[in-house]
Amino acid sequence: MKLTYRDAVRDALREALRADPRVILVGVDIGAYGGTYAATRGLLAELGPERVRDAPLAESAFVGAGVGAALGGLKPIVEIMTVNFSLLALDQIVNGAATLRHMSGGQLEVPLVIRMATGAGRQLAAQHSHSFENWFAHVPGLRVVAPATVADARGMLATALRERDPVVIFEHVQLYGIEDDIEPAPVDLDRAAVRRVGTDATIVTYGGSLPRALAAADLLAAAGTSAEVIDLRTLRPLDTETVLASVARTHRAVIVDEGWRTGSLAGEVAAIIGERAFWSLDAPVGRVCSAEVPMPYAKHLELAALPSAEAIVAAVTAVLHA
Amino acid sequence: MKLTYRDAVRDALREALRADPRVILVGVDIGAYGGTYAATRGLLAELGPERVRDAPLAESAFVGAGVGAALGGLKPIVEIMTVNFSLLALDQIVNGAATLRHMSGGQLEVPLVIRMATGAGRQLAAQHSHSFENWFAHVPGLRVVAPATVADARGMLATALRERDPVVIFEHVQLYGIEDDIEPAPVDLDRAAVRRVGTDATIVTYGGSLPRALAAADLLAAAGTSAEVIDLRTLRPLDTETVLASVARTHRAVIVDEGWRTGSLAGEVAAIIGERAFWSLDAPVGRVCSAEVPMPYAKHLELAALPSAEAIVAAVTAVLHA
Amino acid sequence: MIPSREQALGMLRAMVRVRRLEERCAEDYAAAKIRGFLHLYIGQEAIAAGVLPALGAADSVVATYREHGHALLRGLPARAIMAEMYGRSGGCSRGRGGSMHLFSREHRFFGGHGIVGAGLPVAIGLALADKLLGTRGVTCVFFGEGASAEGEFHESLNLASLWRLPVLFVCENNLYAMGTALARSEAEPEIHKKAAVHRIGSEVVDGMDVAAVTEAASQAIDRVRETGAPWFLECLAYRFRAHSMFDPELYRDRSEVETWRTRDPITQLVSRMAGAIMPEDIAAIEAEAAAEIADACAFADASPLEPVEDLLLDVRAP
Amino acid sequence: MIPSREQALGMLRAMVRVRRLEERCAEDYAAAKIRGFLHLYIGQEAIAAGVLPALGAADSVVATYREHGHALLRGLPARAIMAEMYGRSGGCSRGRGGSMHLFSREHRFFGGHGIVGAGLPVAIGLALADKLLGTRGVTCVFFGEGASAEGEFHESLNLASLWRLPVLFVCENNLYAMGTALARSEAEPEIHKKAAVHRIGSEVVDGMDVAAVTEAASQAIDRVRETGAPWFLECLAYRFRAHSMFDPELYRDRSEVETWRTRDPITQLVSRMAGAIMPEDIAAIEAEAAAEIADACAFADASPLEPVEDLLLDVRAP
Ligand SMILES: Cc1ncc(C[n+]2csc(CCOP(=O)(O)OP(=O)(O)O)c2C)c(N)n1
Ligand SMILES: Cc1ncc(C[n+]2csc(CCOP(=O)(O)OP(=O)(O)O)c2C)c(N)n1
Ligand SMILES: [Mg+2]
Ligand SMILES: [Mg+2]
Repeated sequence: MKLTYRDAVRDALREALRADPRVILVGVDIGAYGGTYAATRGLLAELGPERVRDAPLAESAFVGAGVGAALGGLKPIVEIMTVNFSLLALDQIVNGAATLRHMSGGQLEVPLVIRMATGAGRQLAAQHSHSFENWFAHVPGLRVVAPATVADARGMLATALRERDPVVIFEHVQLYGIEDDIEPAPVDLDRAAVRRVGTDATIVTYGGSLPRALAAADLLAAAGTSAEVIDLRTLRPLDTETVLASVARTHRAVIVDEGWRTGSLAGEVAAIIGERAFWSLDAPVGRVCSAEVPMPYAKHLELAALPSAEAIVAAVTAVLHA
Repeated sequence: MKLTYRDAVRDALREALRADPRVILVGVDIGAYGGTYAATRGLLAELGPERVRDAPLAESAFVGAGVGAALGGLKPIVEIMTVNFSLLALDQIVNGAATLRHMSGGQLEVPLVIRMATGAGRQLAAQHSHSFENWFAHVPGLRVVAPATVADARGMLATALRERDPVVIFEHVQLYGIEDDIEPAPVDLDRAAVRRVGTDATIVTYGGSLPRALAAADLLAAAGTSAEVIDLRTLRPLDTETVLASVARTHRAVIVDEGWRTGSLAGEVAAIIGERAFWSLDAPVGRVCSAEVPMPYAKHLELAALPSAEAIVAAVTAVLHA
Repeated sequence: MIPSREQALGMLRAMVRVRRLEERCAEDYAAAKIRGFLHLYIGQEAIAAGVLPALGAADSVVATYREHGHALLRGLPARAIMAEMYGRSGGCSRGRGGSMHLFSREHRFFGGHGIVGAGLPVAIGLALADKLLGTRGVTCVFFGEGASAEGEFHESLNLASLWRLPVLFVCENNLYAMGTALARSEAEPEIHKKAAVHRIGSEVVDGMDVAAVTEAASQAIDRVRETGAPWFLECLAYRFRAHSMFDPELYRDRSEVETWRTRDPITQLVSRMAGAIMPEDIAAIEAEAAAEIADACAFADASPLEPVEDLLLDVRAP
Repeated sequence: MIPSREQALGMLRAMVRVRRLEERCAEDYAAAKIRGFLHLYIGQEAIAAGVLPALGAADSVVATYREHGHALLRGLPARAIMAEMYGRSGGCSRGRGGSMHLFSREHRFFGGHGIVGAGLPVAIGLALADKLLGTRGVTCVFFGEGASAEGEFHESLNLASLWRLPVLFVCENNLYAMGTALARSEAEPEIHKKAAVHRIGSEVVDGMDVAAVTEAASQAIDRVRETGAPWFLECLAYRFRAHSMFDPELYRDRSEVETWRTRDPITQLVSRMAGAIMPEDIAAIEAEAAAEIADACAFADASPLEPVEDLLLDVRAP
């Protein structure tokens, strides 16, 4: 069936709400407003204000309430409008949700799903455009996923809701409009996906950078280079096996990540490849990340700050000729 | 003169307060209580409650007030008691302080110093023992430093106060008690320091892990291996030149970092070495980090979770025999 | 208070300038010259027009993402504002901030903050600096009623009161936070009562009545300056337009909007001052505003883009 | 309320058990058997002893890092508590939590939270679950007066009121947050007034008087259960010991502490109930408590350490 990413998110939420009365949605403007990115439109009318619960602007309290609700037997799906606002709720997520199972000696569980929009590309400037996926991916106790396709947007939620611990889902703002023909199915959250098979170099990416990486692979193919494209999908725990298996074949890797370069998830993946595929690497691992600058508003500056297909092509070309 | 790290911090604060009436201290229990780690004891009596300002428990507001005070012409030094609590103030630091210069087209500046205690080793369990230095080091607009010696604790503050932009200072809780004989002097915040010269392998570390790295180097020396130990000191921007120069000589590197491994600063340094010293590396870069677990309370578990001199020795030995 | 003719003309001029500037912004948004989030102030102009002229040059202003009017009435040139919206180097933030992040150090206009509630602590700090440096400056911070649900709101009020800081809190209560009606966001919808619990005095004023806002604001600012203590002004108002350009306005009836439009602060002032404000006054003010905006847009159009090579400038001081 | 002999003995037993357990903790800290932060409750026992027995098994409890007494009176075995303090696998959190992080799912005792204020949102969520699942459970959340400066405090009260959730907020106002006296932390030091601004009813009670707390708490819990709406109980109390074992107590006079000691909740109860509580009752209760603690410590001493190989257990479900 033909679906946009936005509709895929909505369908997945609707299905979850219908399937289990313990599932509730909580977030700012998910109800009466219909969701900032319209991903929850219509759900309030169908399921009512108890289960599709508009929250006041109080990120820390309503995310924390999600933790408590999960402890109390619900399966809350909490939306944080944009990753920048998640900074207001990090204490509840990192000091709270992520620690409770371990800190309680295994007694407590927090089956909480947190969804949030991430990324740049809409000229929203420095307080609405960032990517902190790497921060969440750093935290033991969390699972972190980034659906990069319509099928994953449709299927990851069901799998996430089967987990007995917190899962954070990142939806890139530039993906809401993409469309695909898919069959709804649960998605295995343990495996990365090879989105394009190739032999000369491995491009590793996730989320909003997948379309750019695929575009780069097209450009490279036109120039005679066969690039494999891996979509990490799950950012914690990382499926290093899929990445290493590819690099074992291609001997060259470039990581594409919209986060700022220093301390990026790209750095982690590069470090892992360096550690575990050292002897099979024919060139240093390349990284294509965002420029280290609070995202500027002006279109040309924003574009210049973000990873581009051209920059990816250049990086792959560089590792090929290293 | 002989000083503890704790006294070095206090002397540096006192000197700053005396030297410039625009300098103020703000934080929870820095005044009447004397500071959680006693680093501010006596300053309230000497400088009065206007300049040594006890704050209510409102991390976001008093850190944000530090941002505003800096915009208004003061030079605030704000203390956050422990890095875990900084999560409550991250919005003001990351979306605010770090962005204002750029977002205002260069008009505003935020000469704010934020100090905080970091790290484990005191059985304080999962909500008081973490290390998020890597998160701060990820953010353009911030400078991040980690004094690992008494001399740096004494000298970094003065340099930080000369900056016209925010500086975050991490003081590891296990260092407050160390003692050294030093001459107070400002510290160059642009350069890493070679703490021990060696030829066989480079150990890169910072903050509370420096003593462990030096202990490991001693053990290695006893076994005939000459390890160089580099203290990064400034975690953003990284002095990659010093690291690369050392690796160019030793051809082998191990990074020691108390943060959780995945997405650690160690990963970033390993990635940089992999990128820029690829052809001179004789072995994969090793990493010694904390176990990926919310820090447990029990002593034996906490010790097992933290990097140890023995684990460093093992990692260096592994890169030597790779 | 019944304003004099001169005062009334000043108020009208202020509101018309803001209204016309923003109408132009809406057009330019439709024409894709402006992008990102654009939050219009249309309907609420009486608040900025009442408060800002009562501040002095040494005072400080902190605002939200809905701040074009505040910036203009604080004295930022329309040119600098429009060029910012267009993302040009001649913009007040050199095109890096856009609609939500207007700044001017010269005018002590400290943003343009995009995180709801985040301007409040910054205002506390500015006031602390004024207090410790002895400047007698007042810091005026604007925010919506939705912000009062954020923890930082209470943290900041407590600090201002506890530390006795010269802050004027101006709550622009327009009944909605995006699509969230006040009653769905606050257990206590009378926002000014939240000041009392931090021992801060407050007043509620009709935010559609520019004369009333002017009077309340000048008294409040004088009081803050004299006592050095904070004060809280709640202005009851309404936004006529959508929250931002992406808002389908599913959460309120057109009829509610139409009812409020009968209280448009501009037409209200004109009709109340019918004897004093003449049609030719209005025509002159409109012509002035049109000219100012035309000039500003021409300037903005001609303003060059920031060179891409300068992308990394101003992340830290050189 | 004047308790019956049976009631009074129950209150005394509760407070003595907590007091003696904590005295033992202090000794064991000095002996380095307990490490990390240890926050003693001594002086405040009347609060936990008054509130917890009024809750049912299906109700939920959320507490702070100063929670040994709450855990014990909620029904956690002294063995599990002491073993936790000793960092042993027999501890309620298997030695991973320590003093600040006692938990028991079986007793619906949801921590043991170390971040000031952070338990409040969790309580909101537990109450939301009770409401939606129709359990008629009440969630009781304990916190200090210092926590009321944190933004999360107000965010949580607003949510509880707005969503009409069955939460009992119990503020243990012991006049200090670490070394910060109430007057230096709150512009409005009457904490219960902060409930009113979120339209939550409240009562202030003498937190050194176990009978008064018992009465207020049972009424409050009944009211919350019946109405489904939140309620706020402020208990005025004092801690006799330092904030934690690292606190040099520079911020208060010994004489202030001595004055408060004359209101010790245990001796107060005993003297007020002089005709009803007999010396032999006290002796019996003390003996019981001593035996319970001796048994708990013996258990804890014998409890094995968690194997180091299990370090990574329970980070996520298998
Ligand atoms: C912390 C945070 N959460 C959510 C948002 C998204 N958002 C932007 S404006 C807004 C509504 C704010 O309402 P109010 O404070 O009443 O101001 P108004 O827009 O009505 O002027 C929201 C929810 C944000 N910018 N920051
Ligand atoms: C967010 C946060 N900031 C600071 C601390 C350090 N701290 C621990 S307890 C405490 C005092 C809290 O006072 P109060 O809420 O009155 O509770 P009490 O300790 O008096 O029981 C402080 C400041 C913390 N744990 N969390
Ligand atoms: Mg509003
Ligand atoms: Mg207290």
